[in-house]
Amino acid sequence: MLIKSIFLYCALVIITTAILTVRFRNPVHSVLAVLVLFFHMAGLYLLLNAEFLAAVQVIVYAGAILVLYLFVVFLVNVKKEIKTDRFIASYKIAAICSFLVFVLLIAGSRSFLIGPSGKWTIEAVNRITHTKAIGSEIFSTYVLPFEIVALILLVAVIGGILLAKQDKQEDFSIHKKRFPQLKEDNSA
Amino acid sequence: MSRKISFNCPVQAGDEDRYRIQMGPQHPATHGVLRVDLDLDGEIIRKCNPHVGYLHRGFEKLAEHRTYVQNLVLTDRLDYMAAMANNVGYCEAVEKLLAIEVPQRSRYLRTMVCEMARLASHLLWLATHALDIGAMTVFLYCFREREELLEIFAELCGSRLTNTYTRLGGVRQDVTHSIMMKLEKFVDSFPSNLEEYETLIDTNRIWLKRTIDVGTVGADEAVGLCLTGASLRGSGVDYDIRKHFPYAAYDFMDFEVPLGETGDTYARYRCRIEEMLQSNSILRQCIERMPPGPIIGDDAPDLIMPNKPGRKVEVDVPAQQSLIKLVEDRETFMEGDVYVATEVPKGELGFYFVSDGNGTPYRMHIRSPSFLHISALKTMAKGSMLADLIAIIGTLDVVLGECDR
Amino acid sequence: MESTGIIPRLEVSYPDDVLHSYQYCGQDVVLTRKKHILDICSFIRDQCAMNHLMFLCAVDNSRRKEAIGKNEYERFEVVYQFYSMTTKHSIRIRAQVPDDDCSIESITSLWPGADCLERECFDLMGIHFSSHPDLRRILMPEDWKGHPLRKEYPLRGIGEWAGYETLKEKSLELRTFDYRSSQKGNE
Amino acid sequence: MQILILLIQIAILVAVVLLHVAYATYFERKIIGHMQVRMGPMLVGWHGLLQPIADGIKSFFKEDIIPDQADKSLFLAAPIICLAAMMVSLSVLPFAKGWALADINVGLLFIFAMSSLASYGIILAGWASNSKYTLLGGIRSMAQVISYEIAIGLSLVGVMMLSGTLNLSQIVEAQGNSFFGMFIISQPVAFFVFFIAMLAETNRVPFDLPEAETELVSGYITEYSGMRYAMFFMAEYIGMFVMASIGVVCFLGGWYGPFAVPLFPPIWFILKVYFIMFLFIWIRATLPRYRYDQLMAIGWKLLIPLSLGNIFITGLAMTLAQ
Repeated sequence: MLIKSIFLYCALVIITTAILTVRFRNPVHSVLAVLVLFFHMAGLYLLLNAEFLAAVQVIVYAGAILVLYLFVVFLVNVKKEIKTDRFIASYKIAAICSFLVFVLLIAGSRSFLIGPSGKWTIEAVNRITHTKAIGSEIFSTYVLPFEIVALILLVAVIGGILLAKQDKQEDFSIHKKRFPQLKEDNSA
Repeated sequence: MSRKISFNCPVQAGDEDRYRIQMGPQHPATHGVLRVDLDLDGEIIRKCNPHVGYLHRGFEKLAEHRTYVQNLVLTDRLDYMAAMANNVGYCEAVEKLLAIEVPQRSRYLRTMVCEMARLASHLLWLATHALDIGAMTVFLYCFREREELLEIFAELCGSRLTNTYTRLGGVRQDVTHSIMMKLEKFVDSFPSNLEEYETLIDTNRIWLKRTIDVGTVGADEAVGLCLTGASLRGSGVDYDIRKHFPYAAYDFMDFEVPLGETGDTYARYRCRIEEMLQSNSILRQCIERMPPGPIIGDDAPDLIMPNKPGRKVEVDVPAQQSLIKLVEDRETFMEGDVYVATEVPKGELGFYFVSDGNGTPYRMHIRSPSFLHISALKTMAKGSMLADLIAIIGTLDVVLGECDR
Repeated sequence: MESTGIIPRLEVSYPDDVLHSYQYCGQDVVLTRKKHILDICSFIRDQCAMNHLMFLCAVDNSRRKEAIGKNEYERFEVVYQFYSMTTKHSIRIRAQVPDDDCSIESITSLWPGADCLERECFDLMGIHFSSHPDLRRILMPEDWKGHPLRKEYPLRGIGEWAGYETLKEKSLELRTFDYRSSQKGNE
Repeated sequence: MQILILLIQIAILVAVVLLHVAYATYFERKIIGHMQVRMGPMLVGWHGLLQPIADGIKSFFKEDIIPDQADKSLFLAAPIICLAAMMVSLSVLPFAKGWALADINVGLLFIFAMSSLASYGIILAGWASNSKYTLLGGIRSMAQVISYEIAIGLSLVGVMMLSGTLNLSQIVEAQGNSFFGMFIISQPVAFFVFFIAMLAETNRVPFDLPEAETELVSGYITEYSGMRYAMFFMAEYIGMFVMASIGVVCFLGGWYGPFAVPLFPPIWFILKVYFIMFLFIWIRATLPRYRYDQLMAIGWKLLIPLSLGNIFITGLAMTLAQ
């Protein structure tokens, strides 16, 4: 009963904040609504005995990605964007698109299975802890997709470094080492 | 229906997208009521426009309505960190104009108080400069030393900041034995104390990173910007008025003028530190070579001076009137103009007098180093980061009381 | 500040501009017209190696005894003091500026540091510096009336600054937020 | 009944920690004072012992000023977010064997999650105050927290690998009751990275850029006053306490000491935490402040590569040892 009511609460908050995210006029408030949403998603993971996922959800999504969103919201002059009424001009196209997305979701939902799948029952997960379970799955069964994801991220990192490097030559080219005290310094 | 979606990229933002900050006039790191109008691009300063005048008291106008002796007290309020040096600068200028001879002992005394003022001012500079960059302990250590100097000032002339110690033709009071003892003790202990600060910041890697290559000015550029004092010498220009136009007893002193090479904040920092050691050695020479004799010349225009031999004070006449009378009586008053510069801790403090034979200056212009240093801020801060601006303001060593006059 | 022989050179190079020269307290002074002041200054800087501008200020000659009734003096003058750090020579230029055409060329192109000094002259004496990049008031408020260092300007000033009344009203308005004045109007 | 006991335990923990925080400020002021040849607080109580309490009462009764143009709800919420996130992370700290409110499996990750949440309080305070200095402080803090979170996380990976768990009590147990078992011996590089990143994560000197008073007046807390200001202050000190505790748990052998103290087992833990707190204060009294771009350079170019290298070497050594 307690578990169920917690689930209900989380689900309700997730839906409400998701709607609020789209409805808020102020982008910072929207980002905060997403923050609350992420939190309750972490709560759902906890209900599923996935405490590692819950913690990672908060650290990565709330702690890093959402902060970056905030960064962008602060730096980009949002006042101009607010004037935009709609992204898509025609109601019809919008309706068709949303309908297609809805159909896709419904179709996808049929593949959901109720209850644990594979060799990992709740007891098995609890025995060797969730963290180890995820680790062994990623590094054995799903090692190829994992490596592919890692490669894609690497490309993104290199791209980011390249972009940042161009800026650097413009602005911080004044650092020259002239004093002996700084000789062993490798961070300047 | 507007469908234009703009994706502003802040890196290539135009002028209208710059982040504008009014730094000051109430800001912990602008050393008084300086306001700097900043255009930021991220944290990089694209445009920097200093605004002064919040402390403008119109000394130049005021001086035209007061006698030469009365104006002396105004000079205390210029650079209130080193009021002694301003007093000396003013008196040297008026003495040149009125051709007053100064006895040897008082010249030595002037040199002595000048160097004490330089130490006091440089200590305060080091304290605030270090605090600006974030080293808070140096701040309090420096005040410990400065306190001793101010105590000596208080014993010498009864006040700690606005001293009004010099008089036209000499100084107000002679030193006592206990003052000399205290000074000697200070002079003995100062170099080792200075070493203490240096262990804290001199080779500290963070300090070096924050000061090296920050606010760099080349030698020619520094001269063009009219920088003087240690701010100029940090760029390697050998210009010290104590050497170029010796005044007081600097003729008889052995000292060197420390020069930097790179012209960055670190070089200026080193320059001032070395200067403190030189000042200390000048102080020691003053103590050793102090000649006996009168402290004020016989032909000096008088202020109430009970100690002065051979001159009666008219108690009945209000002090001000007698003073004006004495000054107006002088026959040495001539029509002419004169410019005399002295080396105060901040740089070149000059007084330009135009006299048309009255007891009051016809025009007095004060060439204050801080004013010109602040005008150099515009050029020096451009392209550096917000945190560097603080370091640059600190390294220029400005006092707004002197800047605004 | 010893005598230098710069004055004769100046007199040769700019015979029409040099009005008068003299020495006082061992300091060389040259009176000039304002017309070619920029050329004179660049001559002094480049030919005479005087790299240091010691000061720049303006003087109001209207009540000056030596100036009254003499032809070469105008109402204002701008005083420049130059110094050579290498040869240790110094010279003072007094450029005469008439009342009806109260402007002179700016020397900021030669000495960037003159920027603030010229602004100060403009602010306090009302002398206009042509080709100055940013001639605004510097010490007085931007909307100040008059130029305080002129001789006819009274010591006590002429009335309050325009912004003072609004400031006073604002402070009275904010006084209701004071800690002690819970009851209004007890001034 | 169980819930009631838990509530009482929480209340005791919060009370004790708040008292510690109050006296950490006293501790700091006294130590810095003596390092700077002055006395520190002396007036309230014997040698100023009641000063923190007086400060608390004072800030409680001060006016809570909200700027006119501020985003009110966020302005009010920001200090609460900051303080709450920091307080929650206290619940997983093992003060002694069995002395943890919640001995959860992912304790270490939980603390990271909470400390990254606390940065929201700072960012929102900077934004909601609607002042230019606070916004700059907020942005600085954002960049700083993101960069150093990575460094601090990576530096602890070595510890996780050696102990094979994320549970804080088990990490302590993995080090065992011996001096050479402490992970600071086997993971010195990790401890170095952790220590520097810890300073940055808690916004302490030399990385106190978000509140650099000489540049940004007071950074993100410029517009705050009274109790809300004090809440940020408390959050900062609890943050110090939590970070120091992680350092003790992960590197300094937790509650184990040279000999067991029978009546009050957490004594070693507390002593070690206070030792690290003393280091915080010592550094504050000694060092100047880094510049913003230099701080970023240290984080990305020094600490993160170092900790990555440390992970690699640890993994290699563990494989070879097997």
